[in-house]
Amino acid sequence: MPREMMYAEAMATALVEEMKRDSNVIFYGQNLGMTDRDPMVRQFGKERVRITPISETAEMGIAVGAAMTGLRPVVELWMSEFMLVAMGQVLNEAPRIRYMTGGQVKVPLVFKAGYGFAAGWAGQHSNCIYHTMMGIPGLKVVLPATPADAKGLMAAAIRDDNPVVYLHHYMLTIDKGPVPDGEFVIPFGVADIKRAGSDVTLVATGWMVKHSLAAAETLAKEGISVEVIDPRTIAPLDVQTILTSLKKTGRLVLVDQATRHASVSAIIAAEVVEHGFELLKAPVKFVTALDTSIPYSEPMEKFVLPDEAKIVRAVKAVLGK
Amino acid sequence: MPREMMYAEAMATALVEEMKRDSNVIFYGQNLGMTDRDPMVRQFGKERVRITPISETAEMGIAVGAAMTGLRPVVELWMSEFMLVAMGQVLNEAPRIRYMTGGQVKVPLVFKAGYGFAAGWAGQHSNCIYHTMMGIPGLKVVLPATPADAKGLMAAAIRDDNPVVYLHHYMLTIDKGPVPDGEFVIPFGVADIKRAGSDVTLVATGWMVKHSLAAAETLAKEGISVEVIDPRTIAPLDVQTILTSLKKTGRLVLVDQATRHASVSAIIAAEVVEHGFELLKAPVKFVTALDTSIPYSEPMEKFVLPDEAKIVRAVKAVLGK
Amino acid sequence: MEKREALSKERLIWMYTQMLRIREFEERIKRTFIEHPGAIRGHSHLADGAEASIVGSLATRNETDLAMPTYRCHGYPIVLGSPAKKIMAEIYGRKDGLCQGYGGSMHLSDPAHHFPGTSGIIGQSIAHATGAALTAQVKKTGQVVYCFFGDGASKQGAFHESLNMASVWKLPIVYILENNGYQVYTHVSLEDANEAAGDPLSQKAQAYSIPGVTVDGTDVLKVYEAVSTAVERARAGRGPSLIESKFYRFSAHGNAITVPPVPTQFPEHEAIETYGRKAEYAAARARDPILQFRAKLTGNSTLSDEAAKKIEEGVRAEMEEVVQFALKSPFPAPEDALKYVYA
Amino acid sequence: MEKREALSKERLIWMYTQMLRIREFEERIKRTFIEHPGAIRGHSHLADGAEASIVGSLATRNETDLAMPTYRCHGYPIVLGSPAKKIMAEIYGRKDGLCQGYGGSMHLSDPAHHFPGTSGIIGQSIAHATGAALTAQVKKTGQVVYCFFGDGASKQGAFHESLNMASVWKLPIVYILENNGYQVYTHVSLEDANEAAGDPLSQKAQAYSIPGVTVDGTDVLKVYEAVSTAVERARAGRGPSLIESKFYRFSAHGNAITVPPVPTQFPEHEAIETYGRKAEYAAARARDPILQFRAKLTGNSTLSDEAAKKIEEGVRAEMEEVVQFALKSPFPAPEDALKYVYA
Ligand SMILES: Cc1ncc(C[n+]2csc(CCOP(=O)(O)OP(=O)(O)O)c2C)c(N)n1
Ligand SMILES: Cc1ncc(C[n+]2csc(CCOP(=O)(O)OP(=O)(O)O)c2C)c(N)n1
Ligand SMILES: [Mg+2]
Ligand SMILES: [Mg+2]
Repeated sequence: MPREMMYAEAMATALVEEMKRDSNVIFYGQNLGMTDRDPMVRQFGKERVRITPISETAEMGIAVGAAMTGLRPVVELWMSEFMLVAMGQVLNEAPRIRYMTGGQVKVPLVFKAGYGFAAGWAGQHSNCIYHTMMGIPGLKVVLPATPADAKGLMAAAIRDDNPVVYLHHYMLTIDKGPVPDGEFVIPFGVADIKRAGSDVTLVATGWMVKHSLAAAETLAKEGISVEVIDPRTIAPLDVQTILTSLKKTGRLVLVDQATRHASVSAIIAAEVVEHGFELLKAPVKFVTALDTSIPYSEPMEKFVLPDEAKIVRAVKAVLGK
Repeated sequence: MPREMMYAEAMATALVEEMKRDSNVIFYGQNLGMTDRDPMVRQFGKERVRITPISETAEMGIAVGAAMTGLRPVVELWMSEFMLVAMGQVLNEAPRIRYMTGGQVKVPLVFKAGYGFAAGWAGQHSNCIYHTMMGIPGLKVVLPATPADAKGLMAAAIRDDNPVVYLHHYMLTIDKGPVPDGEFVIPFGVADIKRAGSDVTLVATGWMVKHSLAAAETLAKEGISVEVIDPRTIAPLDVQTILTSLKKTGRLVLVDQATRHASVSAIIAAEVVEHGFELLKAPVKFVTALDTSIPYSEPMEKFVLPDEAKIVRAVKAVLGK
Repeated sequence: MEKREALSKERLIWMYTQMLRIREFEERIKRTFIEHPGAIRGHSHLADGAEASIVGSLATRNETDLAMPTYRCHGYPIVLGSPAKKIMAEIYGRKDGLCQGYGGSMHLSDPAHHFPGTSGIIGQSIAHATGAALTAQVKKTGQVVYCFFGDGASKQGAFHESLNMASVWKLPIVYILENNGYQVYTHVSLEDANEAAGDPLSQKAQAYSIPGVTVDGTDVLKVYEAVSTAVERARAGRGPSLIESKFYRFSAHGNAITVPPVPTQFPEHEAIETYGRKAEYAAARARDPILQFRAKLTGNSTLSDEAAKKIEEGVRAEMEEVVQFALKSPFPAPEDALKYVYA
Repeated sequence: MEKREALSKERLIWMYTQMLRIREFEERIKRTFIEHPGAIRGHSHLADGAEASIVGSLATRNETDLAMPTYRCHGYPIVLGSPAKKIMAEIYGRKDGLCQGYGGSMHLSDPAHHFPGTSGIIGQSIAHATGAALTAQVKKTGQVVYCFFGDGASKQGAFHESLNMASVWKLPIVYILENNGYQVYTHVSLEDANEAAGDPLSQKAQAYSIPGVTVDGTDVLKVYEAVSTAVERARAGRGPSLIESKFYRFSAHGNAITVPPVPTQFPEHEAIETYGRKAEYAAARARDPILQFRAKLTGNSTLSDEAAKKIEEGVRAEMEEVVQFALKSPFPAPEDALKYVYA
């Protein structure tokens, strides 16, 4: 029985359910569980819910060591850029250990962080850094776009025996949607067709799914049918669902909040040009952030980021209109 | 008048010449300039040549602050993975400051590091992490493949008024080649055609250029003419030279030591599928590392990395042979 | 070290005035969230409560010395001489802002007034400030760098690495740890090993074999004394010092974080909202650095009540102008976003 | 705390034997570079000189306590009970290696013998070890974690962040800073603020309000005493300690870094090669921890010369077998590289 829930609430629900289910799951990070009145502390106690200093290297490194020895840590990192001060733990420790030990040691953990906060947070707090985490064997990366995905992917992330980076989008925090009650786990590597269509295949993640669905709605009024695909996890990446859609449409628009050379879109384009080349009837079109840092002032910020209008234009362009 | 020089020597020569030319250039890092007998210390003194602790965040952060206030630091970081423990300085400090200050402050510095040491250094010391530095507006990234490029690109990196990551390939360290004497600066964003050809366009960087040229030589004996293009800088990336070559060949092979989703190759493929789609006569072929961490044992290490034989197979495949 | 000469009456009044200007500027920021919703975007962090620490520190500067604070950076340029109206315009995202609207509240910068810039990422600016001190040493400029950061930041690796290097290299820098009791919602006792053990945070200096002192950051003259000693040491080439300046943050960490178009403004202080510590907060307010200094100056008749009133009225009038200037300043053109990516 | 009971004769001889086994193992590594060029790839780091520090520390363990060292990790599993032949086979990149050839010299791991693994990146394993201590605390296993790292690593941010958190959380861990005088070519005095000021590195403990002691790391019994005290404190739930164990690295940092097929082996020690400090090196060798302990044991007739000789011969014979085993072990199949990427 699904019920309406906010995106943030859906993530939290999955975390609580998984912590109830498995006492090895612990949750910590900065600025959480300050007092005994905190709901998570009340429910799970101060051993399993901990507040940390501003020490990302230790926060994530401790999670790696705890995971190596039998816990399943979920680390709240707040903004994904904060991980950059300790990126070695994300890219060169957590995902390497199982392999380097010849499979003896597993590292089940979740690094949870928000991203893409396009609301005047300026140059250092609004970025999309997921490209840094792609092509890192051993690491999985999740980008939920709806409350239901937020819950189902969080449950899957916590149950996964590998290090998982769970990146939720700040602009979606209070968006509401139907979320299945109780046990609900979304397998990784399975793209979701957020809207079926026949003229153009459009692939987007996170907040860009919302913009793309709005654009698809607008275009539908003009008789253009867009299929909107959300990979949901970018590592592993479900290329097959995109290729299947291209068999129908032959036209591809890739939407990404990141700059072009830091985008998932570029990776998807690369897969398509090798494995779906014959399916393409036209050049692939990209709608990405412009090549600047994110400016503070609103008119400039809006100018550099993808939006519904830019997506509509790209879809028409790929149709030669 | 060019003279034969090792790759490592060529880099060092450029550094020395630039330090002679501009007293604002300083050079520091771990395990260099230990004593007064050190040649760099003898030549430039202990103020401008400094040894540091194992403190990458401070090493790179100090460079940012020094660059903001009038110096032009060159930081020796040894292996590029060591930058990961302080990646925020590379991706979210150095390249953002000029923009965030509205152009008031510039950050001229060079982060120098080696990479790709495929010689039994195992999971944490043999990687290619350049994908993390692409699509970061404000940052430039250099990957020299020959002694001449090593010199000319180092000179350009030091003279550039922006943060530059200079990534030299460990496997090329003692390779020799002709290097122009004296003032020699290679502009960024200009790809180099390392070998002209007419049947297939092949793009590679760093050590892969060497393997690709060997493959091209072998293929030439079979009457297959391969054009080998080395972008030399991946930010900025010279797409035009690749497109021009594709006008001739219509076939593209992309060779990269990184895993597929962490490769420059994927970015190039994305550019081509948008801007060179009509030029392609066949699907693009990739030769990249397999999706594993780098194993220690030699037979496994060789298995996962690109080599001449794999490149030869890919070129034939793209020709339908 | 020989006793430094006493501060002149003019200087004392200047210091008091700067403290008032900071306070009034920040009050106008808070009012802006109510009077002009949406005028300020993102996240703003205020300096109310820090006035004595900021002014007492910067009053020791030589003309060319540099200040390198964090994202909580409104107070410093006000004292350094940046036009307050350009600071406000920046926070409003306008073309006349210090950074033409590219940076906003967290990323003020005014090199012309010896303020190179900030970082919004904890601890990173400590390394940048240390680098500025390296420039001063290499170029022998005689400058000292004032590096300001919070209690929370002292737990970031960048703090540790930077102070060790500054000590080994004897760099001309003073590290001013602004212990305002909290990092966002977290009381320092929950995250700092020294505090948890009842030791001062200045004890961290032992790890770098440099002087470490704790000073009452609500007493502008005590701050002035402690920082002067550290600055003299730095300028003499004897290396860095760590000063823990203890005061209290009067406003919440920053404006509430909301997703547009949900409006935002400053919530209650975390001491009350999160911990219910009304008494702690009241006690801190009772030790308001501005009231303390005003009492001292009027008490020893450096300042008459009328003179004080005049100053206060002058500051209020200035900041009213500042707000009006910022409100009238135009926004940057959208396509200006393409500028300044590369030098 | 009540005096702990004296070590039994058997235990003392066991300790001496383990020290010899480490030394002989590392000697065989060095010989391998000469006798079997190419058999060992990449970078190997030896423990000769560290024997007293390693054995004195690990001799204090309870059965299930964990050891978390760095890339310089051959010595610990030898003492923990991992089959030496599997360690050697791993370093030779063979299928019978501890990690089936995936890890090599820098990445040994043997969870069955209480050695979860290492990191080759400086400082990172300090955080991992702290996480292992968190597991012990949360799961109430009663384990203590032994975290070993170098003098150089103590300047990495991970050290600072980890020790602060371990202190605040009172984690059951002992931080053993192996001060062997150098980090690669760099003498401690060139990079450490405490050393540069003539202070002990154990002073860094002040920053975390935990006990910090410096011990003679060439005296196995002194190390045993100091570590025992720290372990008791950790096990009692009173939190971490920092122990600076001072000894000397007898071999160069690692084998020379070369590009294949250029052969590599161990160069001269940096003290001589880089600094020309022949006397420093000779003095350190004169304080060889093994010779010291042998003299003590034979001196107080815990060990007769014949018994000592027997042990030495036994160890030599063992390590000869170890090398032969490793040389005969097959290489992994190339396609095995595709295994163990994901759990
Ligand atoms: C690396 C990093 N982690 C987390 C944050 C989020 N954050 C912003 S301000 C802040 C609190 C800093 O507290 P403190 O250092 O005491 O300075 P104060 O705000 O109290 O002046 C935090 C955790 C950040 N900006 N950077
Ligand atoms: C972050 C990082 N920076 C640099 C290196 C290169 N490196 C490997 S070992 C080493 C020296 C470490 O010295 P120390 O901590 O004293 O340990 P020791 O080798 O003396 O046992 C360095 C700098 C690294 N592995 N990781
Ligand atoms: Mg604070
Ligand atoms: Mg050492």
